Amino acid sequence: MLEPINISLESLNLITLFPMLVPVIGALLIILIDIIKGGLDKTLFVALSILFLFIDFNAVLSSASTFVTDGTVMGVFDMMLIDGLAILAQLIIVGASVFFLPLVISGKSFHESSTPEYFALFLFMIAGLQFMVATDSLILIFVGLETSSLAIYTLIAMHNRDKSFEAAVKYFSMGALAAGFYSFGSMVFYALTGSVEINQIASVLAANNYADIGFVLVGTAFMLAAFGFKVALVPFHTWAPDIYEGSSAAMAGFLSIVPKIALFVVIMRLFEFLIHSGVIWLEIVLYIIVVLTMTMSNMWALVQTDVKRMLAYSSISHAGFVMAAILIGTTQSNTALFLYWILFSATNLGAFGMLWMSRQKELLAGQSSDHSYEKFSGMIQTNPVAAMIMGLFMLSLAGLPPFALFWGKLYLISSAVTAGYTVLALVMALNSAIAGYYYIKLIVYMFMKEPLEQNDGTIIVGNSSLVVKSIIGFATIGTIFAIFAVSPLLEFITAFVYNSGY
Amino acid sequence: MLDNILSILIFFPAVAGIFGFMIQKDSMRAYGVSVATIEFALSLWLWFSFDSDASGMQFMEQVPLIEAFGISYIVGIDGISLFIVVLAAFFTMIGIASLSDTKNVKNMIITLLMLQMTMVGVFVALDAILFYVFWELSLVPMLYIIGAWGGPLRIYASVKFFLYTFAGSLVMLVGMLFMAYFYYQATGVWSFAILDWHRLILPENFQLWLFLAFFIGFAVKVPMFPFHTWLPYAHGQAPTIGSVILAAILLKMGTYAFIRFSLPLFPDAATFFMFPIAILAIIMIVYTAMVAYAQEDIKQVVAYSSVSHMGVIILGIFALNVEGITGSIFLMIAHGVVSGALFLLVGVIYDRRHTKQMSEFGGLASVMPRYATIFGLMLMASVGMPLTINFVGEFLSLIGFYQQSHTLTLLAGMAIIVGAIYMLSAYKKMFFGEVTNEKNKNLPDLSKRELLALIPLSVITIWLGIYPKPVLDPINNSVESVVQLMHDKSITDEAKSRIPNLVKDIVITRTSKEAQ
Amino acid sequence: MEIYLYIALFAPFVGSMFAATLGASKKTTIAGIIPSLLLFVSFVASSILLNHILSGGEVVHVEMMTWMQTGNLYIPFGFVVDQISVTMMMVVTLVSTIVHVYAIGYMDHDKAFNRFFAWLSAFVFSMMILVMSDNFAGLFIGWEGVGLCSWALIGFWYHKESATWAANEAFIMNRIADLGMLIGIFLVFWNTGTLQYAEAFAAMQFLDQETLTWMGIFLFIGAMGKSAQFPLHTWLADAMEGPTPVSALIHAATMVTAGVYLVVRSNELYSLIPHVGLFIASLGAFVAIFAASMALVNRDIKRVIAYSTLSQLGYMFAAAGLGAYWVALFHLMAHAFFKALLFLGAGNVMHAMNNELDPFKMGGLGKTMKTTMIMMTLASVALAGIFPLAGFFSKDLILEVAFVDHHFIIYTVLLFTAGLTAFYSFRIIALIFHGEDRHTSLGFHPHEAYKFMLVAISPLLILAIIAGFTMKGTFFEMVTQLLPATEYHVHSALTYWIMTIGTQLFVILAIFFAYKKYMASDIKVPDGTSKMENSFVYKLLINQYYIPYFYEEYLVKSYRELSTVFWKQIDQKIVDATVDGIAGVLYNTGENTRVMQSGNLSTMLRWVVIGLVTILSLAVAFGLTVRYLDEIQAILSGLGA
Amino acid sequence: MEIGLNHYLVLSTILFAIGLIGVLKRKNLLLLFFATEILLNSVNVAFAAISHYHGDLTGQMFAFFVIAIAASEVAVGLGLLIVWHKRHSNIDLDQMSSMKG
Repeated sequence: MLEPINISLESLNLITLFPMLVPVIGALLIILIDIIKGGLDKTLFVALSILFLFIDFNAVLSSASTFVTDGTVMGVFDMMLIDGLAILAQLIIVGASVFFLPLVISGKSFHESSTPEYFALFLFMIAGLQFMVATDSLILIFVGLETSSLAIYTLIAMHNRDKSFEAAVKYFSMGALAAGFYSFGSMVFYALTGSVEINQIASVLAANNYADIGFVLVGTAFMLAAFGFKVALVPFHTWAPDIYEGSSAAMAGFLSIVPKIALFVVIMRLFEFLIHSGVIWLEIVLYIIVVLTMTMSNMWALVQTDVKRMLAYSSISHAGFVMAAILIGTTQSNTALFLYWILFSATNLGAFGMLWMSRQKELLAGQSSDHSYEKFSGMIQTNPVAAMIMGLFMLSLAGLPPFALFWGKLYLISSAVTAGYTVLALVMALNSAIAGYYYIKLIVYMFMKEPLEQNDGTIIVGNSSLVVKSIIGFATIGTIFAIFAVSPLLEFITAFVYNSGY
Repeated sequence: MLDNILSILIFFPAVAGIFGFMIQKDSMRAYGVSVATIEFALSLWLWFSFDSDASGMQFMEQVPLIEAFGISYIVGIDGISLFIVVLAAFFTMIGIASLSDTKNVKNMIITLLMLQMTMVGVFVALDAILFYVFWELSLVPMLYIIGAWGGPLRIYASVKFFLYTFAGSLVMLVGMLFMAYFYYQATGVWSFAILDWHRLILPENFQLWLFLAFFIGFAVKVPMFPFHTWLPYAHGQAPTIGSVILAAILLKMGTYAFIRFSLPLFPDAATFFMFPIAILAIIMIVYTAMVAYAQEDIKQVVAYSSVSHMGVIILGIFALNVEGITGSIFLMIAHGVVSGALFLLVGVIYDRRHTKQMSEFGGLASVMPRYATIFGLMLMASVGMPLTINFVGEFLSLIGFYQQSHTLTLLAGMAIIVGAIYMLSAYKKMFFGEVTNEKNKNLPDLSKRELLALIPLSVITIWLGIYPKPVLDPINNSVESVVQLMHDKSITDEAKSRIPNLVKDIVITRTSKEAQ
Repeated sequence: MEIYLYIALFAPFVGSMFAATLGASKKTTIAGIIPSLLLFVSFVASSILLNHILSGGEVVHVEMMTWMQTGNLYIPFGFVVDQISVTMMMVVTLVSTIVHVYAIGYMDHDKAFNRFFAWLSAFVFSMMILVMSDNFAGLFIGWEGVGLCSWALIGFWYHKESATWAANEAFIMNRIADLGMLIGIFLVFWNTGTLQYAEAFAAMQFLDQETLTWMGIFLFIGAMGKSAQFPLHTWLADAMEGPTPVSALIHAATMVTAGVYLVVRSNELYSLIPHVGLFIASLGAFVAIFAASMALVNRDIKRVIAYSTLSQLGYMFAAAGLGAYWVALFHLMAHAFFKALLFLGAGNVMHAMNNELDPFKMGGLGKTMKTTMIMMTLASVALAGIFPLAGFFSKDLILEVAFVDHHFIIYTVLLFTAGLTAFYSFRIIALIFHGEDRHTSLGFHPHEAYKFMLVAISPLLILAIIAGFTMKGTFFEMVTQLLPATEYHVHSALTYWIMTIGTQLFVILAIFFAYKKYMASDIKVPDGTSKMENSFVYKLLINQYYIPYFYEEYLVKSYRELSTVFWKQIDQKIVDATVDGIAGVLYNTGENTRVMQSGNLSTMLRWVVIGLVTILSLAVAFGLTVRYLDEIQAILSGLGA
Repeated sequence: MEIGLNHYLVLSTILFAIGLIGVLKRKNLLLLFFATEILLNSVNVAFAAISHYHGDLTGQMFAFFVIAIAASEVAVGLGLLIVWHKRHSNIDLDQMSSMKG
């Protein structure tokens, strides 16, 4: 007969849960409000969600300060793991969401924004992602992953267009498959080590120094497939373009940033100990996948006719870049990963924001998709400022100095060089050159072609509102003056990454 | 004011350009001219307050940007870069002044001012990353100028120009990162400051690889054979002002970078690759000259002639001695002036007839005597007639390289023959013979505005041809220090023997070596 | 004395500038007079300098300012007036003054009158720089300068295709030679460390033969271009497209002799390398007879005279090559006088015949143009080297030199050439002035040239007559202070007389033959029927040994075609195509592989699974290899063993 | 014979394979969902067996989570399916390919 287990509350260290609980509470509150009094305006919910996200952000910051003082914190039966990565990732997740969410307050009103559930789901998703990064238990990762994914499926579908539903269905079915892979993979690890906590798995594997490497690899393979799907690595990327095209520009931009960073952290946790403990196979496979992802997605982006789809492929290639950082696996590269992603979010926020601003309810005549290149042609004549801002984001994405993304690229390639991955560095460099083409293509359309006759310039900013404009303005400033932010960011990130042992 | 004049030189045009958005359309040209003039005056002041006897960097400024990664904002100027900066300011000025009436001139002028910022920036930057920033940034305005105001193939030309250079310089970037990493290994701190790098002595095999990495970036920009094919398109499609700036300043970035980076950083590699590069240069000289001879479009002739002349510059740089390098730098300026003027002249006739086909013309000498005279002058300068600016540069470059190789110099010297061939035949086609084409019967001769741009250029062409001293001396001093640095740094005997030692006193050499 | 030097040097420049400022405006005689006056000033200054030198004054040497200075290279604008350069200055200023005055009349009806004088004076200026410079670089400035001016003046009537073509040909051919010259200069610099004549020649004493030989050869290549020596000779004949004063000044008296001047100037170098000297001499002799032979049949007065110039240059090089530098210089001077005279006379004739050049269309002009006839005849006599005119003292001296140095082949060649010279000179004299009138039937109404033109050229006449016996002594005295003072005396008086008289007789014979053949009232105008015209030799000569044809067909054409190939085939089809090809490959890969994004959900799922399976199989394979590593190695080693 | 861990693992693997093949082959959205369910549940079998084998409850915990998640997935999935069917009155995979390239 079992004797009652008694555990002191403070040993549970529930404070570690606080950041995740905030959005959950927020979500519930929103639903509650809607139940009590329906038909309230979206602005209310936006404001509420933003407020909660702010609290969340501050919570994360406080945990950051605790991290600075007394290092990594475990909690809740050692389920929670609040280390530097977790904090950085949460900061990015919440911070980025704060900027992406308000985009729904746009000139035209669309279906999703009129429903409170949208915001509730949004917050749930945030919570899920935060859980994902703040633990090293495969179970909790799984839960977080699925919570966020399920929320995302719905959010996409709520855009309420044929394409959105198609996108949601596709994403959903493939997500289910990925979930299967994930669980199978963790099953294998569990079978091998009898634990689902990454650090224990690592220690056990190290203890019997990878006796049955074959099974480890099988498990890794499944994990790789699952994560590869989530961060859209070739050949698991096929969902990405369709999902981006199907969902609203704001949501697409969000998808290109926030969920991925969470995944990257998880991948770091799981794979880097494998790489460092000499699983060459993983290194090779990752190398191949990274190169494939960068190069192929670039080539596909070359041939796109729709800007949003092009940006989808470009995001895939950027994800490939960042995976390279994980492959390299030095402190510098991990730092580079976060730096790169922060700068990338600033730029992508702007780029997708611009697309969102140019969103119109029904397609232009003779246009097959929402954001075809032609739609932007001659923009310099119709709305010069918008054209210049868009061009700025394109140049930044192309990695042209001194705009934001260049510094990320610089540091990332440098980390490759430092770690002796010369060829990889060259591949990255040349890929940026290839990528140059399709970003320049948009600039060519905007600056060097004549506008469509039905385009009087109002279309480009048709969906604009003060909020959208100010967010884009923020992104613009961030993109131009990134150089001044890089130095502090670098120190901050390096400290956190280094102190959490990556 | 003087202590940060370089930053002012860099950012004044940019700020002015941003203000330019507020300027009312009709007064834009005046605004542009005045801004460019102020900038030029500033650059002249720089020259005036420049100490010609000092060989080192002057007007240095240093602001750390990313301490952790050793990136800082360092600018400074020496005899090598001084005159190219002045030239850049000068050409932007006369470029805007002589701007023929184009559609949305406002954007054009703003773009030009932005371009000027990047140009000045490249030549005064003393931090590799800062250099790279301006280097890349300079592509964008040119992309826009070619792509928006160019000819029928403009988009192809501009994109090709952009991507080609972009790809090349990304390889260069990797090289820079390696360089910084080696410096980090050697000293334990990150630094991208060129002057720090100068103190770093690398083993030869590293030098070779890094040299190649940098070489690709520079060679595309110069452009060296076989990376030159973007140039004819760019020139062929660009509007006059675009070609002028491109030929006069942008091409010089590559050759300047060779002197600033490749030579002092990798003296042994430079020696190792001297002959292959010299052969490339000779191919550039002779081959492109022949291609130029085959052209039917006068602008293409001038474009290819630029490549040919850049070949001589490259040759002079890789003479690795004071005469050659000084000559090549002088030739950069000379070629800037002359080819810029030639493109302006081509623009003149293009504005009148909207064609550049030489077969369309003939007998212009009798219709437009002034035009013919100035064109003839520039043509003679371009074929290296003594007492014109070009001759000094070519003579010095060739005489410099002669110390390294007699036969190659003989081959390279064919420049003066083949150059004469294509230039004279082009001149003959355009200006001599009877006026056959009715449209040419009564073309107006040079207008005031055009003369405004061309007269100063002609004056410079002659003046610096007769009395190059004021320009040669500062260049010479800085070059001597560079050559000495190379000699002291070099580790292979080959390099030691090829690169002259200017400090005859062996003791001093040794101490200076210890100093590094 | 410096002041005179500067006057002599810059007066022509001022004149040129003056005329140039009027260049755009319409013809004004003033634009011709002022430069002529300034040239006369320059002439006077030169004479003062000459006087100074003759009266044993020391060499005038000034350094105006630095031109280039970098590294070890230091080049000033330095000018020196010594025995050699002062001679050249005299020749240049005198002839050019005369030609200027003459041209005022000759170019009277040309609307580009002002431009003409601008260029002509500019030429004189460059020529003065050439001869007065105290270093090789300065020489090169003048060298290129005269080239430029000759380009502009040959192509003066730029609406004529042939003129511009000839101009470019001249320029480019000279450029080819200039490259050699440039290389020579580089050699001098890197071996002696300076370009100043004095130091350079001083340093040369200590250099090894090979280097010196190369120096000599390359510098001489430069000389070959300007002096139109074989194989770079074709441009000179074509250069006759220019106005006749130009031909007289540039392509007879001054510029073409620059090559000789260079060799004479570098005598210290060449006397160190006699074998090169011998080569030069032989080439000179060859050119002498080669050019003379072409002059025999040509039907263009100016071209005949041009060829004779060529052959005389051959004489000069022969002399210089054999080390008789002062003789060469002397012949240069004498030749300048009578050849300029000859040309100007021809100019009169052309003027009279409205630019008709074919002597077979003339005949009997002597009646209308007596003065011109006398002048040209005397000039020809001088050219033929009849005692006591200038030619005798200069040209026969060269024969003696060859004879005394026991270069008998050269001697015979030159001797024979002397005969030819006499023949072709009097052939045209006879055809132009004597025999029956063939021009009135063609509607020409010749008239004598302006008086002042005739007056202007009379000094040349006088000099052509007296230059020989009056000047030889003093000239020898003067120049041999710089040049090796080798006296050339045939050892036995007997041989000397036999030689001299023999030569004279031979020449006179040739003259009579020419007169007899071409004064006959019934000479038939060549119309391609006569047996002589169809003879191989005649064809060979009239086509200038097919050399121009060869150049055009095999060099110019092939260059043009090669250029087109380079452009269309290599540059566009290979170099550029590769670049675009790479881009195209990338793009097409994208285009072809995008089909994997079929948009069909099953396909997408399939891709995911395929990815998984690939990785899995890799994993399994890897795992197996790791597990059975030893066995595998054993097997491999077994294979290896 | 005695049924050991390996049998369970083999079984789960087979089930997983079946699920996988189903995912590949099914053109009907509903059946596709079924296949994914099989996929997930096959893992549950294995988890249960392994947790017994290791003698700790984590595995079963995991299994429960998987079940829960599977359930919620079905909920969302069916929701999407219904909407899709409303709009297109079919649930054929090959019909949904408006976005490609």
